[in-house]
Amino acid sequence: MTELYELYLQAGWQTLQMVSVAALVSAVFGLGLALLLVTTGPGDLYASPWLNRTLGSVVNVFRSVPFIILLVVLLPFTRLVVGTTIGVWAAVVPLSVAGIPFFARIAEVSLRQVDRGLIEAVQAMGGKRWHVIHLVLLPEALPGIVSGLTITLVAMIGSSAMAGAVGAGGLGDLAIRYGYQRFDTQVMLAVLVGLVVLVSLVQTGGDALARRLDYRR
Amino acid sequence: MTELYELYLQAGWQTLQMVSVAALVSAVFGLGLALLLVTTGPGDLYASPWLNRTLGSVVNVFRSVPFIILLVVLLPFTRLVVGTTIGVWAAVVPLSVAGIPFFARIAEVSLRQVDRGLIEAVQAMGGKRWHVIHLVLLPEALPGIVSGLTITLVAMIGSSAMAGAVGAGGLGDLAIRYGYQRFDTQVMLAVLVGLVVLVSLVQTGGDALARRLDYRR
Amino acid sequence: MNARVETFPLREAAAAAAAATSPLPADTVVRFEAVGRTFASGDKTVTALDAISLDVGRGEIFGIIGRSGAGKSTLVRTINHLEAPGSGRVLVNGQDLAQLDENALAAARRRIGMVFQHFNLLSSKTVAQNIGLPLRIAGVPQAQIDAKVDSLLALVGLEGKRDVYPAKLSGGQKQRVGIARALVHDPDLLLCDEATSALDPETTQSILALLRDINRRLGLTVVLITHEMAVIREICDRVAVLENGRLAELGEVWRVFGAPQADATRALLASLVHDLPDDVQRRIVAEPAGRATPALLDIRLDGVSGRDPQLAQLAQVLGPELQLVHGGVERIQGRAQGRLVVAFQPHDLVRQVSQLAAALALPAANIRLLGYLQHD
Amino acid sequence: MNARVETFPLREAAAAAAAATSPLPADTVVRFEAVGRTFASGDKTVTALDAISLDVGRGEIFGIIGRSGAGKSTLVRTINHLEAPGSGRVLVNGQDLAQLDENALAAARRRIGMVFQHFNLLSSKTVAQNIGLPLRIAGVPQAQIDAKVDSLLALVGLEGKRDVYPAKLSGGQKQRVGIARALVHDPDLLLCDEATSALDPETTQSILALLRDINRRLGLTVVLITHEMAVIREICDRVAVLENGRLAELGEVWRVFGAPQADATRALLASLVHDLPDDVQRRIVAEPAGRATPALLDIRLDGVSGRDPQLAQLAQVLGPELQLVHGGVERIQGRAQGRLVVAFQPHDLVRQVSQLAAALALPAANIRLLGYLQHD
Amino acid sequence: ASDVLRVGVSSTPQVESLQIAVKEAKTQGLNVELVEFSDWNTPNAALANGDIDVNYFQHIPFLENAKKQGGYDFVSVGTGTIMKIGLYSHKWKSFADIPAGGKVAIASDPVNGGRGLLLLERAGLIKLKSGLGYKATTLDIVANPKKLSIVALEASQLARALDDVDLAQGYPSFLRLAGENPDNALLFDGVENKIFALQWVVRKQDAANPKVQQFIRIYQNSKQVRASLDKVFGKLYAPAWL
Ligand SMILES: Nc1ncnc2c1ncn2[C@@H]1O[C@H](COP(=O)(O)OP(=O)(O)OP(=O)(O)O)[C@@H](O)[C@H]1O
Ligand SMILES: Nc1ncnc2c1ncn2[C@@H]1O[C@H](COP(=O)(O)OP(=O)(O)OP(=O)(O)O)[C@@H](O)[C@H]1O
Ligand SMILES: [Mg+2]
Ligand SMILES: [Mg+2]
Repeated sequence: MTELYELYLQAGWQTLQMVSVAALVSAVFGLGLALLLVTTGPGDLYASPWLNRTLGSVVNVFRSVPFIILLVVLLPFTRLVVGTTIGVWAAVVPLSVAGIPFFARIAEVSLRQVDRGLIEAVQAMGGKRWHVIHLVLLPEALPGIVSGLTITLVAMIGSSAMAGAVGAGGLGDLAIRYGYQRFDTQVMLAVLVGLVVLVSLVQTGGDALARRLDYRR
Repeated sequence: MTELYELYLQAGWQTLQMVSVAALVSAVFGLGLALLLVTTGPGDLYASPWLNRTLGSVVNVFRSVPFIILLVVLLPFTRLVVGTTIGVWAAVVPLSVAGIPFFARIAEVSLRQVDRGLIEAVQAMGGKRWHVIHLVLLPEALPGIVSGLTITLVAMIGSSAMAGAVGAGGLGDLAIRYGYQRFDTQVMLAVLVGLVVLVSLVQTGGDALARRLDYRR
Repeated sequence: MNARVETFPLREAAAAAAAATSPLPADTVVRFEAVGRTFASGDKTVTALDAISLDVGRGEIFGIIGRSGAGKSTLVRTINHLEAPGSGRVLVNGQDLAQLDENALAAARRRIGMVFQHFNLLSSKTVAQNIGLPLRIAGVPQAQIDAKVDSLLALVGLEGKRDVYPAKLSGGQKQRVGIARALVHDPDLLLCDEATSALDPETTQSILALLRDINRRLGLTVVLITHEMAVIREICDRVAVLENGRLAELGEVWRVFGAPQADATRALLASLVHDLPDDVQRRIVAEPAGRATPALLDIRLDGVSGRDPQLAQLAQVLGPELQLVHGGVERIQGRAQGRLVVAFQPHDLVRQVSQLAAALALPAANIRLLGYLQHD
Repeated sequence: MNARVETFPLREAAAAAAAATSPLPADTVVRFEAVGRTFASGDKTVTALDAISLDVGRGEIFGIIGRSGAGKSTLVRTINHLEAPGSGRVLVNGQDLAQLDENALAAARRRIGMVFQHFNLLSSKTVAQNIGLPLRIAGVPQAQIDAKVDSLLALVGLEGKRDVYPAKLSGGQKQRVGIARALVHDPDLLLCDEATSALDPETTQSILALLRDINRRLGLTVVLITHEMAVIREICDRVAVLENGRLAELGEVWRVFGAPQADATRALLASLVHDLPDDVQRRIVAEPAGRATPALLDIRLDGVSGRDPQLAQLAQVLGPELQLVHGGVERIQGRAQGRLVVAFQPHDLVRQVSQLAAALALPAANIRLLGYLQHD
Repeated sequence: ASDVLRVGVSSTPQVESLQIAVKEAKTQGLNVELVEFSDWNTPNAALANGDIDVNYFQHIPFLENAKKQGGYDFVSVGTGTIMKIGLYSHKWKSFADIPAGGKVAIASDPVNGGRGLLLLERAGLIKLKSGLGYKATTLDIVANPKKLSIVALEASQLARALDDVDLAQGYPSFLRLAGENPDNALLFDGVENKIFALQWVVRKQDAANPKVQQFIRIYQNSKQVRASLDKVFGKLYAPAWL
């Protein structure tokens, strides 16, 4: 039992590692990608139909590939980036690569909802496009972006279960291996409880942060 | 080759079936759930902290369980609903059960961004809560909801790859079987192209619809 | 013109005089009973309303004025319970909306129209759909809605914008949609929060004419916030002045405007029209610069006498060089009120002023010597 | 008061007279050259601007009026290129902003302040952050920003709201934040789209005083849209009247207001203040009802003579029963203008009127017999 | 639907041979439908629910475990193939070369993982608690002198991870497909241990179903099936029914 307990703790730690690093990477690059998608559209700040279409297609391609296949297809890239194809760090790469376009699409929705009048206001005072982005688009969409990141994090905790395929472990993998494949309902339930607690923490924290950042109400 | 081609067509059809039905179910129930989440919060239309917390927890639980485990845990329920545990229809149930809370969280973000002033306007003219929902919340959040549904659809196409676990087939499963397990890169690529086309169609269509429904610009 | 209504006892000394002269209670539509409301704002609290008590009578057009941030919008929003009063209560037709369940509250609100300060038009509905919304909510058949909407579109001059979405409207056009929407279901009570602020004078006039017409024909009660004193003068029966969340003054418009008691009122009424223009102000000196320097008198007509100012007597008393430098007369509720700044060659100033007061039936305090008028 | 500027050749016949009298070209800040703009609206197209040509001179306060939907906002938005003209071009300090790259455009815009009709405050920034935004964009150090913001907060009376978010402000408070934000970087050119529409008269006055002060001290050029004719009268040098996207009239304020040529102008100026009130209107009859029925004269003072109206002569000509029923005199750019409605006992009406015209140095057309005044 | 025999299989390289058997059955008037599962729990659940008539993907240890945990009333009515598994390395020529702290990959599913652990014990790298057999997990390692770290990977992933580990349990079929030479194992678990042969499993009441029997016979006796198996698995499998 204590050994299982250790396994449990270890799995929890692995999940935290994988998901937090991948989430950070996805947040940064996904947001950047979302900004590019939003600002390169026709009539937008950096209007560039060519770039817009290319980025859109790239995002679509990465979102089309089932995660387990992405994991395999990315192996050479993973080795290039983190030097190995197994373990937690090997899982971070595909999780991030899947997370970036996912979060980009979610953040895109919130960014598109920013009032045009506010963009005009900053342009009228001599703001360049960069100002529009960091003074208007990002702060005004922030509550939505935080909620979107919450959704991404939770989805990523789910995907990380598949990271077992590259031996990264984690709670989800533990649930599958011990609980699911060995029919050990008790272990599975224990692990699921851990996952539920983790997801609830993320969701509650994300909700609270989004509410705090919403100055409109 | 022609056999493979038939397999391909069949898989495409299976994916379409699974995803379209599951998406429809998720759209309807997920939107309902999102409305409940948004309107039962403290100080909201149907303020009910108890219901709000319960719903939030249920959503968190369903979002915590890795899809493959959900699929198996749901088998008795699946059987109850569609009468079988194998095939496309058996996949629709877990896809929907996973899709509902996912879409609910996404739709929630857009619904929360609706201007309070508009809700007040409809309340001031004697609108009941139902009016607020179908005259303000839904139509004003519609562009965001449509974009959210697009994200859900694409994610669902991804999850449907795991529907192979219940023998439902589909493009994603085909890619996994041939590409991942049989190391047949050519078939995998062919299937991935199909997935990319499908995802791009969904994304382009969703984007266009969302833009059409956005009367603010 | 319409039934006047008892003024609820006021705590403000400044308003006591006006209150005392108010007629007896009639049919009260809105009654504020010691209504208070505070907002948390960061670590401070803002007192938006502080024990406001007053009544609005049926068929009355009731104006609310006050400095920016005085609490006007908050007060009006408590009427249809968009804002719950923190203390005290608001009765509409004797009902406390805070006590009602959803159905009863909705039913009560359907008798109240509201024009919002920020329009609050639904961006996903066309102009016609926005205007028709109150009827749609009330379950009126579409054909009837269309007819009613078309007639209102014509009234507010937006026939050409029927199927346009609000994002494509100019500011004034949006405001007119808001006005049409508030009137479409023939409410008994209309709340206007700066309903004409984005409108040009001509359109403002036509909207005011429309309101007055409905008021006269159907007995519509109107509570309106405005910053345009002319609007108050034009159509209001009574006016309340808010200052820092308190009721500073309340009374019939001609009284309040003719003899404002509270500082806040005076500050608001020292408005553009009656202010001494720069070019005159520059030329005023305290002592006559020479023999021929004209004196400058400021004559405040309060309308109490009920008579129009006698120019002939003015000329007779002040002599043949009498010039009207600035100011004029307006009629509020049939009484001539205003301010005249006149220049003349004084000979016996004190006697002239007292003669003038007698001739115009004005208290001596209403006539003030501003100084002497230098040449430029 | 400030340099006057050549009026660009006008196509509108109505404006020809005014244009002809405009002084010679001086330093032009904004030049519109046949600017046109149409919007697609559903299946129709709306012509918001139609070949507008005019110049705004340096240091000028330039007013724009017109009915709701006339194209005022669209015109002003072409100045800082928020709206690209569909045809023609707009030059600001000789530059066509449409030709500039991002850096040059941003640099040009940093010399222009703008108050938006709908405020456009960033909801995620506090009042102080909103006001300081133009400085932050210009890369001014934070300490300097804070000092400047605090001084502007004091000027617009919002010291207490420094760290509050816009959602917690009243309408007028939001507007004042917008005004402060437009002024914070000491622009050369200020564009105001109904910048005082949500403000009470007192606050409006203080804002106008502030604008005039900056205008005088620093030579700020102001282009302002307003529906308050009093604001135009109070601070504008010239005024343009738009009608259906066209320039209906243009000229110095006292000329346009004193003798409006275009129908649109007349309609706008037939504003609240000068309209004959209902109670008088009801009593007017075409024929004298008996011996003692007073006649009602409408005297329009156009300011052309440059003299203040001689009340004494008025009284002398019109006799001892002369009463001022309505109207008054306002000074626009130092000239007394306005309308007086007087009642008197006529004896030889035609001769009296022509004597009056001579005495007041007015064209006979400016004096109109409204009818006779019955008793109620 | 009752005239169709539904056979649940897992999607492995075995499927090709089964498809050939299905074709052959058709010529004999037996309608068979293959249902491919990409998971190892659902075929049993589907069998218990009656959605399939027979499944063919599990060996006896797996079946026993499933019966116990899932409460299934299943019996095996026939034996299929048995696979060799081996221990492979890209880096080392013998077990002795493997350095202390080296990485060893085994299958992540419990039964095959257990089989891998047994093989590691046979190679002398670790020592397991006695008497557990294939049920051993990494928790049951009692001695690990080289302090090897043992990673569990998905079956097909084992073939892809060879470059990143010092030693990996390997399925010859996957290795062949991945372009490796499956004969290069340092050590094989032979085909003699017949409990690891795949079983044809039915619900107990269907034990005598003639259609099932007929299909098993076709599979076991078909030359084309054998040819296909030979092609995919070479010498690394054995038909355990012989
Ligand atoms: N984005 C747009 N799409 C379509 N039509 C528009 C758009 N913006 C303005 N218009 C139309 O152009 C005309 C001029 O609008 P503009 O906002 O310039 O009017 P305005 O003179 O500022 O009116 P107001 O005094 O009401 O603010 C109006 O008829 C308006 O409906
Ligand atoms: N939601 C809120 N949170 C905090 N403070 C508020 C809120 N709403 C209003 N206030 C404050 O309450 C006071 C009264 O606001 P209110 O909107 O009633 O003013 P108002 O008289 O309508 O002003 P205006 O003429 O500028 O519209 C203001 O000081 C305002 O800042
Ligand atoms: Mg207000
Ligand atoms: Mg405008």
